[in-house]
Amino acid sequence: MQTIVQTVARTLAEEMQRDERVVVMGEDVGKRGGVFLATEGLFDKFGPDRVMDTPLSEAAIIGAAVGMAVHGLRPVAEIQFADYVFPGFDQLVSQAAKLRYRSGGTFNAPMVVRMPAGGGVKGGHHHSQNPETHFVHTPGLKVVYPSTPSDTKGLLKTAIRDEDPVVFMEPKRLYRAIKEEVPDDPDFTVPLGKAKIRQTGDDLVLISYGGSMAETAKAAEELAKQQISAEVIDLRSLMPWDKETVLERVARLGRVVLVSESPYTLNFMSEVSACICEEILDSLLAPPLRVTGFDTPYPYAQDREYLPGPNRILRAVQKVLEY
Amino acid sequence: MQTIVQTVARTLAEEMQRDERVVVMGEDVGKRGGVFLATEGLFDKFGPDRVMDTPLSEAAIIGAAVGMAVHGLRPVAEIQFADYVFPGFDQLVSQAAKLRYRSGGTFNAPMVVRMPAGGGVKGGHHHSQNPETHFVHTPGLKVVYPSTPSDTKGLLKTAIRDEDPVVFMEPKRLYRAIKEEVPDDPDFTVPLGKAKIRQTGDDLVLISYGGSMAETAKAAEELAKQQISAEVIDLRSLMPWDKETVLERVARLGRVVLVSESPYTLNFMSEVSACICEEILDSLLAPPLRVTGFDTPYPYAQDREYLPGPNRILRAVQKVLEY
Amino acid sequence: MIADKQNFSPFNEEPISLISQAGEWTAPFACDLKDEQLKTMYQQMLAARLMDERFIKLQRSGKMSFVAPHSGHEAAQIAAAHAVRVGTDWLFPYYRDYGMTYALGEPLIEIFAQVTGSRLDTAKARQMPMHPSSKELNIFTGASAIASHIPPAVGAAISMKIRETGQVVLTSFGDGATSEGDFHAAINYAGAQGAPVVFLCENNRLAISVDFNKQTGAENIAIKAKAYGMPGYLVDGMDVLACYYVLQECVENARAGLGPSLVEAQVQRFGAHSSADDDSIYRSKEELEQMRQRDPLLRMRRFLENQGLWSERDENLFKKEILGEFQAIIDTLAEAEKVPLEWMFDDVYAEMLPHIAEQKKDFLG
Amino acid sequence: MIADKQNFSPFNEEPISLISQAGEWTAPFACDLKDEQLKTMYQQMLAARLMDERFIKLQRSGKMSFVAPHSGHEAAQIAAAHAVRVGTDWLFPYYRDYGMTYALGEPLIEIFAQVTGSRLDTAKARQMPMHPSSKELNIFTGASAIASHIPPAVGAAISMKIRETGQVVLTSFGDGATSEGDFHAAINYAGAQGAPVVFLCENNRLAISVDFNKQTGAENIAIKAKAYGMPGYLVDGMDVLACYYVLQECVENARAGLGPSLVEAQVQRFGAHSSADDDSIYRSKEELEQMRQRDPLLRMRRFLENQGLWSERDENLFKKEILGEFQAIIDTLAEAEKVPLEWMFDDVYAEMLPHIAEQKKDFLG
Ligand SMILES: Cc1ncc(C[n+]2csc(CCOP(=O)(O)OP(=O)(O)O)c2C)c(N)n1
Ligand SMILES: Cc1ncc(C[n+]2csc(CCOP(=O)(O)OP(=O)(O)O)c2C)c(N)n1
Ligand SMILES: [Mg+2]
Ligand SMILES: [Mg+2]
Repeated sequence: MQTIVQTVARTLAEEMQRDERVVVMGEDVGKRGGVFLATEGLFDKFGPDRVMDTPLSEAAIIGAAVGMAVHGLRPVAEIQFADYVFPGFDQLVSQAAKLRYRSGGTFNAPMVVRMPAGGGVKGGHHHSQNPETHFVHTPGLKVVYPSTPSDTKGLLKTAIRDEDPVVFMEPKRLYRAIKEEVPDDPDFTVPLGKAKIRQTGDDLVLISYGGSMAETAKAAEELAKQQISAEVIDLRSLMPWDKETVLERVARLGRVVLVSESPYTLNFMSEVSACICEEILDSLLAPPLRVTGFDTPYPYAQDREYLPGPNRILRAVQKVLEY
Repeated sequence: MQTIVQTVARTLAEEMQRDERVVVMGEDVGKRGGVFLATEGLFDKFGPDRVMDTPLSEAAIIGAAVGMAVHGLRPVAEIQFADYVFPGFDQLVSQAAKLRYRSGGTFNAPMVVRMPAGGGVKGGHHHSQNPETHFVHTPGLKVVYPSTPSDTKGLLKTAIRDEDPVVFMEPKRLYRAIKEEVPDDPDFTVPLGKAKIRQTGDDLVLISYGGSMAETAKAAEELAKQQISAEVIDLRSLMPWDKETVLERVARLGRVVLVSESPYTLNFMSEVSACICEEILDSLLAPPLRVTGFDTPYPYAQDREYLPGPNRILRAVQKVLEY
Repeated sequence: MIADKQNFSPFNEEPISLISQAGEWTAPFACDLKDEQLKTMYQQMLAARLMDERFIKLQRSGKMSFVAPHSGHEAAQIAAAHAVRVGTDWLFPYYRDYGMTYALGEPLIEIFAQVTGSRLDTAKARQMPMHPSSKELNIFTGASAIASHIPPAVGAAISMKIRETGQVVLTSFGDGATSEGDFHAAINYAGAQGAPVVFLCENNRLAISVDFNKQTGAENIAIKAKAYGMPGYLVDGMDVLACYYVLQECVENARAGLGPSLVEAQVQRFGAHSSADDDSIYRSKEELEQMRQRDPLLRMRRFLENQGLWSERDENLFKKEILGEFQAIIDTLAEAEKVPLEWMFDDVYAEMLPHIAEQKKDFLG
Repeated sequence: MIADKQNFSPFNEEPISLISQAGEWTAPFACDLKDEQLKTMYQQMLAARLMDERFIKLQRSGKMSFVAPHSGHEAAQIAAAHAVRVGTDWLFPYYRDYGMTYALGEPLIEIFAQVTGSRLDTAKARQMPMHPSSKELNIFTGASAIASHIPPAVGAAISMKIRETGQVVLTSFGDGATSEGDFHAAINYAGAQGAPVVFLCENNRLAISVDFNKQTGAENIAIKAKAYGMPGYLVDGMDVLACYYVLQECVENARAGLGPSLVEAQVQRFGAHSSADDDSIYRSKEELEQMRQRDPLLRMRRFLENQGLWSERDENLFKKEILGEFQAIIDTLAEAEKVPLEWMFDDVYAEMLPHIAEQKKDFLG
């Protein structure tokens, strides 16, 4: 039984064991083991050359990771909070994402940028954001956002072994909230771009990913009590995302609620919603509804209320069912 | 008769004349008059204290603009190409956008960040991008993207007079492509958040903004030749955007094609499409179709082909009409 | 090294220090501060220390979600507040600077309201604890993103310069902050423009757990001023008077049109990085004990005692008074109403945009 | 100032120069380069100059969309190529560096294919002109965003260090680039890590139209090395041998584990910033004429002539030969097929993702 954050540390250790090109870098990832302990134990095991504390600069972290990757390492860089990716955003967008393309495929950067994301931890607007829209809209990046320990293991391994830059978002409010058995197999991987059907159902589809899976699951439980059977899909991977599964499952039931906690406008679910309407309009029995964060900066005092919680999800479900 | 780029320079001059708090800053905006001449003549007229060449740092430009605005100036900062906003992106997202909110309304930053955007000028991936998604998804920013000289005047004035940070995108491939009479009135303004119906029609609605308005207009002409009557809407303003007009017009005709040249996934039109489906599903006679750039970095050799040109628009129209 | 208090020499190799550990005045010029101001400085240092301790208690009892203690930084912070003109000059502080803003005059009720996320917070409880701010006192509301307040600080200074307002900006940050691109972009711009701004680095040689020598290859922070064409001063950050005299000279130089300066105050972080940190993982008890020998409060207290300006009795009286003030404030805050839910939707823009109004309505019913 | 060619002193106030305008060797040590290498250096400078002129013609005739001429930068660029070990060390150049990559061995056909956006471009015509690149020669493919290649350069150097490969990185950039946060973040990281990297600033004192004194308050670029704990050298960038000896020493120091260095080559930009620029708006003809007196080609040619290594005849023969080569290449390129439309969709990822495949299919029918 292990938590998500423990799984991150153990998976990193396994991958560093397997492949000596894998190195870990970031602010406080060394002796400190990361401010969330996501790199705990690695410094002692692998030493300062493979577990590198960096200066306080996200541009240096992401940019240097690009150079390391190009030179043959497989860096896994930590951004301490997803909110702090922005000082290094140009390195992600202009360097990492476009390197393979602009070099005609002669150079590439196999690297992972890990970052804890999401609200509900009383962190205010710089320890709560979910910037996945910015990554997903940047061709050349892959984007992953698991919600369980097992998926964390499988997807992190896949990300590290991938030949392209992968942004690996971690649901920080679930870091220690869930424990589960995680497969032992050191080669247990989960493919990018495959959603997971967490629960099958007959009345409507609930789709979410990352931290919001917790609230979505709670809503589904609540619905079960009301004899409403929801199918629950965890996207897990946002670029590529599993359009095929989504379209197939939504077409079957005709009703869908989309849950994701970043601001509403151009939330990742805007894309999912648009695709559903464009591709399977005639199967829809009700408009897809998005339940998301608000179009405000992330507040402090209303830390929980900002999140699309079970109540808001249930209201959307009701609307969709009564349409 | 004047072009868009001339209008920018003249509007800036008028506003600087009107309000001595308005200052212009950026790379090469001084003696050089800007690499596109969008600040031509200002240095001679207003001197180095109000038309400031900055060091080569977008973080310095945007960040200093925030401080100037807080201290009482009304800075209009130029980012030489929209593609170069990313080194200064954190200043926009963490400082400018969230200042009013995080200070409980005690501080605010009335500032404009101008930037030429868009492809079709043989600029490769760093002189062609359309990063509006990144801005629109950031609560606290307003985002404007005109396509004509008159709208440029009216919207730029409104932006400068606004109490909040406004990202002002300029369609660089149209800078000199269109000439028109522009109202003389020094107080001619265009409100943010109001779309313009460029052409009314009966068969379907075409919606676009910025540089892509040119291709959209061409497509509409072509359709007219085929006796297909398209209504053409120019959004002009993306945050806030004119949902009301869009929903009303689309509901009336039931068919819509959305044109915008940034990459497909989480293109601004994803939001428009999602909103249309959620709000007026039952009025739709066909799924809304998006015609956009591809999910690749902006190419060089295929500079024109990347753009959603008239042919691609017409194919989408055909699909929508035949649905 | 120090010719004249009006003229410290930049790029000094030994940190400027004016009082000895034993509290003796060692400078080649006379201390011209009034007794009252000297006492006030010490009282503010003491109040700041007690505030820190109170914050930690509040955090442990669940009344604050987070604290980043400033113990060990008091000398630099209180000196900074005395070096500027209150109400005229502008501060752009960082999260560890409640000592500074308190000494500048930020009311305790406002401070405690902010750190407890109260309805009485002037910033509407929009940020996590440790974000000082005051419109009246020209204290800019920072963001948590390290170094991101420095470009705005420089922009404000440029505005002061081109409009000849006679104001000065003082902005502070840690050693870790100097690695960020924003620090560089901003200080470089200030240097090129000769903007009236003083950059104060509170160098505790740690960024959370990361040691100074992993942060930069430079021998110290002050020398970085060379990269920007401005003077850089190395100051003993445990000596409130050294910090004061150097900062005050830099502030007045800036006001006089002589441009920006960089001051490195060598301080110590007595506590963990924050309530979310466990510093025993990366530093030893012995290290910490050694640091505490150099406590800035001890030194200033000895100085005052040597002059007959302070006694055990004064110490106890002042402590009692300030702790009483804290308690009264905490009681007041306990009675404040909850932060209204609807505040979540305000202040995104000057006027609420329609889509936010819709979201608000939809949420609140 | 110069004790020994093995040991230049950093933070020199006058730029290091080894040959006089008249082409005399003025250094206190002997020039130990072989005649052949000296001649090669000059030939490469000349070829680079002619290439520049050819580019401008190609641009004017519509065969190139853009050019950023390097005339005036040849000495620094060619010296850099000679200072590193070809095929071992890595270059992270910037857009104005075709002189450097040519001298390193980038085949002319590849260069011309890149700048004309030809099907024969090894980077598949994905970028606008002025983006040198070669996987074989370890020349990193830069992006147009100024200074954004410097953090990757440092990352590669750290990789070299921790894996003890004995390689060195040389990265170059303009004076404007030093204002970007990325420059700072990267060079600071390199300093803290002692990474084997040489930072070469080709300082032409202009960033498009912006003058050096608006760019920074620092007296020069070399001194910025102090901020990062590494040596900084000021070099006469019109003197190819001065550039060579200093860079070579820095490269070998890096290889020997002595860490990074910053070299400022004071060059001149003879042309406009680019074909999109009109420099008559911001500088005078006289300024330009004065600059051209210090042409780096003239100086090196005189040096060679003084040694009897070069003549008018050699000059003419070489020019003819190289221009012939250019023409042959241009003819070859004229016959190349168009860049395939479908290339637009490749290389976004190692394997094409389904949604891109769909977009491709939809577009190509
Ligand atoms: C851009 C950014 N990156 C990372 C962090 C997380 N973080 C908060 S404080 C801190 C260390 C700051 O160290 P320093 O600047 O030396 O200040 P000190 O805390 O020592 O006073 C870090 C890494 C942040 N707040 N912002
Ligand atoms: C991040 C970024 N901002 C702006 C530009 C536009 N730009 C291209 S070259 C240039 C000037 C560069 O000057 P410098 O670094 O001195 O190099 P030089 O051209 O003088 O060799 C500018 C501003 C850019 N390419 N990237
Ligand atoms: Mg510190
Ligand atoms: Mg230059």
